[in-house]
Amino acid sequence: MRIFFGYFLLYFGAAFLFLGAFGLIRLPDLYTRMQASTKSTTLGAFSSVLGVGILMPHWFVKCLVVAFFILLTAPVSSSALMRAGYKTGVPFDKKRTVVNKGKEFFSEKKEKEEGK
Amino acid sequence: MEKASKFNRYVFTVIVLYVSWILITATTRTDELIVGIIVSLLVAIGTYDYLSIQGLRHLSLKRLWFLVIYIPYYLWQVILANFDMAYRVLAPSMPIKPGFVIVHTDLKTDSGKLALANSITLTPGTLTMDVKDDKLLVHWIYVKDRTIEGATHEICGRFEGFLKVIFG
Amino acid sequence: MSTLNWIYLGIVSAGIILAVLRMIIGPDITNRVIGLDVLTTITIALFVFFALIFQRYIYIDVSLVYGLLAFIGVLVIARFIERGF
Amino acid sequence: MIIVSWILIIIMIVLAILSVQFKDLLAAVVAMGAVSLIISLLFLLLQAPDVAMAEASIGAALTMIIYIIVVRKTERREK
Amino acid sequence: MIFYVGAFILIAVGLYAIIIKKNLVKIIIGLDLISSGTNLLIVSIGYVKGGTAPIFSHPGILPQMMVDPVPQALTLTAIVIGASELALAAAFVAILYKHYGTLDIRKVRGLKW
Amino acid sequence: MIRKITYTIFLSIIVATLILFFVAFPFGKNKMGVGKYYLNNDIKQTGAANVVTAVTLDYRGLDTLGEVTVLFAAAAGVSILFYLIDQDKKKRERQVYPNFIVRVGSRIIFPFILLFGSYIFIHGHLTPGGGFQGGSIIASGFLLLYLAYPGERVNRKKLAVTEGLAGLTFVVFGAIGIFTGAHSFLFNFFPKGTLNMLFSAGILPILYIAIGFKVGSEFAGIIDDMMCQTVCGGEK
Amino acid sequence: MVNLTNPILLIAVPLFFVFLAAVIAPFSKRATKYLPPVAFLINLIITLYLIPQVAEKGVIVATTAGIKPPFAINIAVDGLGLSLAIIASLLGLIASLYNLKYITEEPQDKFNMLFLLLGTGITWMVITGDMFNLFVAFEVTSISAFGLVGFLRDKDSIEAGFKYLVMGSIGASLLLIGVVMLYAATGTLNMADIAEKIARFSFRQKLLPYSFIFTGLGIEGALFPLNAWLPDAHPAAPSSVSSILSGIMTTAAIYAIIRATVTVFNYSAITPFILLIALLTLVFGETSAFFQKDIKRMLAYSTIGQTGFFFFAFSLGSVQGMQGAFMQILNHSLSKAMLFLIAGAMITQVHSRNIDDFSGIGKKMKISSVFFAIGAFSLMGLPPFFGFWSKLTIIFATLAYTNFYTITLVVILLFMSVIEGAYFFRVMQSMFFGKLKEGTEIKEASPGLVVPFVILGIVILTLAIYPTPIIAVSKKIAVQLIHRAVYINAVLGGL
Repeated sequence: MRIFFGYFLLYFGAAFLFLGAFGLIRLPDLYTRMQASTKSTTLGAFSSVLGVGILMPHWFVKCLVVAFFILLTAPVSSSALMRAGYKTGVPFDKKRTVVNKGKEFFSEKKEKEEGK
Repeated sequence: MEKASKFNRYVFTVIVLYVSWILITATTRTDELIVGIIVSLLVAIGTYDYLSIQGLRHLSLKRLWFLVIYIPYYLWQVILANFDMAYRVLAPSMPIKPGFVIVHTDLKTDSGKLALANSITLTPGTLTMDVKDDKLLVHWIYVKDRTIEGATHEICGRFEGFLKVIFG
Repeated sequence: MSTLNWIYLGIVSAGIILAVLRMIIGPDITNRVIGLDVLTTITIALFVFFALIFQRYIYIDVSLVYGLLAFIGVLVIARFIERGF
Repeated sequence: MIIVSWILIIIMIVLAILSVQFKDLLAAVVAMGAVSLIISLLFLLLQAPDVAMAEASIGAALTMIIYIIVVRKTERREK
Repeated sequence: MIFYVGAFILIAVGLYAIIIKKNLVKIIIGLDLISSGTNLLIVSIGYVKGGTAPIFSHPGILPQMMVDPVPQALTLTAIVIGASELALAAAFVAILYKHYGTLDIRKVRGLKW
Repeated sequence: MIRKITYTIFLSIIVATLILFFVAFPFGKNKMGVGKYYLNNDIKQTGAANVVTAVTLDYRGLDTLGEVTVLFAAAAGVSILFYLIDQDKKKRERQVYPNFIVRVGSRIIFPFILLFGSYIFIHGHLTPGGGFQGGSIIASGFLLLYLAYPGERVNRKKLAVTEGLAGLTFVVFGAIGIFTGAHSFLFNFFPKGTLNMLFSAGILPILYIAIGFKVGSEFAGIIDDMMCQTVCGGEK
Repeated sequence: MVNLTNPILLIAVPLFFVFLAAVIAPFSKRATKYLPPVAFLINLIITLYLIPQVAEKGVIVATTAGIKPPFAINIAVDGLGLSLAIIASLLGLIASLYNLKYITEEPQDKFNMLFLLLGTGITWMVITGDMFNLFVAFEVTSISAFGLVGFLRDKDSIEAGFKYLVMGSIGASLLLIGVVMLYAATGTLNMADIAEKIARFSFRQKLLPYSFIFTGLGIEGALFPLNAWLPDAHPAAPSSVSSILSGIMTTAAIYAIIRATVTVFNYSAITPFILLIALLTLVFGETSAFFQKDIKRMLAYSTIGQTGFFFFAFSLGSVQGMQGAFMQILNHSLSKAMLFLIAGAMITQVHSRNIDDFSGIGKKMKISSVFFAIGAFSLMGLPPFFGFWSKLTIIFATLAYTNFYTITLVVILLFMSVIEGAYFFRVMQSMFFGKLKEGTEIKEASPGLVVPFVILGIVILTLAIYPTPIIAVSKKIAVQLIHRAVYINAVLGGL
């Protein structure tokens, strides 16, 4: 039972890791690719690591720490990268995109409150 | 939200670091525990200013309890998000309707907003790009509502209740 | 048991190849960086999986290092692109 | 294991050649980051966790920032 | 076997970058590739088929099952040395650019090799 | 053209070497000489569970001293080269600040990176890792702070003093070996302890902690030298 | 009982001072400049203490980690190594005294640390008994040299530094690969142990690792096809650094080649090849030096020529040849270091490196010019000086090298000596008999610069007056070097 569940999680993770990479190829523009990659690979790595933790019960705590770190760090880099892409004007798929409030958001006021 | 006193934050940092030391070493041998205390005390000297603003207030029972409930809910949302994503990627017609929308949040603390942003990033169809004061710029892969209020309800509604309690 | 491991490795390798493909064809730098991002995440999972295959508990530490540090590399490039530093 | 190392090494070589051939230096740097990542995996396959960890901790962030700073201080395109 | 091939190809690609490419950054990338290839070569020399990492982490791991620890220790040293060389080279390139305003070695007077 | 010929010559040399290499040193075969001695005597002589650590710090400790010295020299060289190059404070205001998520996220992750780095170099004799790895992890932590808060600098005086003191610790602990008993540099004069406990392997953990501090502060110094010049100017 | 004469202190003491400098630099940058002289002085005293021991035992061995040699790194000091260590410490002491006044650019604290590290690395290279440790010491030396070459941060030095760095890094990688091949072949890294185990190898099996090690070290030692960096790098550094680089650093690389060839590989079959390389180096260096206008560049090319000279003598393979090589090393190190120091002192007055601008300064800078002449005469090998004896020994050794081409070799050597004399005489002629340019204010350099090279000059004069003991000692050293069994037994004897 434990082994079954562990392998289930492993394969679940592998499927999503693959899916993230596949979405990376298939989706039309940077932002949607980013959606796919961030979500799917994070969950994929998370559940693979947990699967290993369940297969080897002694390792569970450490695997949990790895998984926690993945959850903690993935959004930080992706948001920074996405904002960078947006600001430098990486084109988005004009046909499909329905609403773009980014200009409004960034031009609201000059960035000066930053710093601390 | 005013800052807690230095000592308060220091103690909080030491506790957090010590717990994570125990998790990282994944053992309860005495020597590890002793060294863990020393290391956490030393590391906390340099970092208590960064980790937290509210200090020990994070550790009230109610908050911890909500955190415990929140984590499974959050994980469930992550899994849902991925099935959603899988559908959008694999479906031949590729049902996406992306857009950048602004949402509004009532959370006041920095860590609260960070948690909200992280949650949004990893949940169905949305990815936070930037946070400014009480507004978040979100990339939404299937825009359902273009107005601020509607989008806020659709995206943040699931988490804000929890996060308000957890991070004040 | 080992067949299962092989299939896992096969799926993940396919993921790696796709990510590298994106790094090759990516029309601009941000797309390539996403490829790197995906590659690091896959690598973290793969490190843990190697620990399972070799049955050595201590190998997990390596993946902990990547788990904590990999995002810094992406962050550096992102900050560079938006003329951050 | 041999097949996995074949795949990884071929990918590594492709990335190394890419990093030399890219006209955009930033892309070359990204490819170098990926090369270091895969070398680290190979070290683990060769049963050298210490070395893998050293490569991971240095290659993940430190060499990347060194390259990026060079590109920052100079120019991004190779003419 | 394939590890040797990989390491040698890395070294060859690095040499290619140093000799043929005319961009200073490409040259330091080549230096880095050479040192990475060397590291890979060293570690693969120490590999023993079916061996495991030389760490007595739990009972049941015997010295006979382990790979050679010496090349790994050497590689640790070599990696850090490579990183420090890289940092120094990067500093040199940045200042060369300050003086000349170009990364093309054909335009730098003393570097036409 | 000459370059291409040169490269072809080099390439043929490399290929020839590769073929000779295969014949001489088959992959995966046991080629151990002194390695076997280390594996068999490590527990008795040093008490470190990680044989690589034992080799790096004990049997070949002088190499490690040299390596740390190389890093020190590189840090000094970088700081010579970047000494006082257009530290123009005005340009700092033009730059884009990092977004909220990066700032707050890195504030929260930074303590964990420091803690994890310390974990790596304290457990250098038990698990993979050690001074270099831990030190570079800590330096990456400082790098993260630089990315999230451009304009802030670490205290260079403190870094330099840490660096020097860590180096002194290494040399002094090594020199104690000369003056006590064995007349031998880096002699492991502490009790060895039991295998796989934290307090074991004699002076090795102390040396690794010193190396960790040293490597961390040196890399942080290199990054500081490079980053600050970039933050303050350098753009054409 | 405190054992003050453990040779490992030669490494530990300077490193202690380097790290001490790092600690005190944030508080007082000026204080760091007094640390290198102290450290080099202590090193010199230690080496002098070691002389009687080496004379008595032949090779002294120091272990690390309390474990017997083949299993831990060991330090093995024999006659050649010790004498090079003495030269390194002496030159380091004198150049760092010279630095006290000479270096005015910031950041001085880093400069002093790197300078001390350079001296340490050279000492380390010549006394280590372990192949990989040799690589590490090589890296310590070359990385501090890269930093020092770029110290002035102007166009020339940055270019030269970068070129040096690229070539030096490739050389280091090649050396590393060679060392690792040795490890793969023999399973050990200790020089003596390798030497013992490699005896059963055939010529062809030795060729692969040897060629890698030779090429790697040859780049640092500026052997013929690989020396494009040297004429740029040595002049670009501050003069005191150039004196160390030219005086002892290339020599240390050559020492490593000698050690590898004679002690480790026992590779006499390769000597015709290295004879050729040495000859080409000699011809290339001396002829290029003849056409230089820049005084430091001329001295740098002359270094290449001298390197070829003593490498040639060494590759003859006979006792007399090695004796000549050792004497030439001694002569070259002292004289060339002094010439660079004097050139630096003159440049501070003339503000130019062009030889034409030096005309007539012999009348104003009397001490400097006279000592320049002494150094040049010694380097050329004019009779009263030590260089005469060394060149004589080399020529006798060449005559003894029974080969069809012997006479050709001798002719080439003599001709190159003549060329060397020609360019030095040209400089001295313009210095003493040229016309002083009008409107230039030239006076003797400050005593802080003069005293160090005067000390060195006195050493050279002493050698000129009493050459016999040194010749005897060098004979002993050469004999010891040839009989490698002594070295091997001394290192592995405790087993």
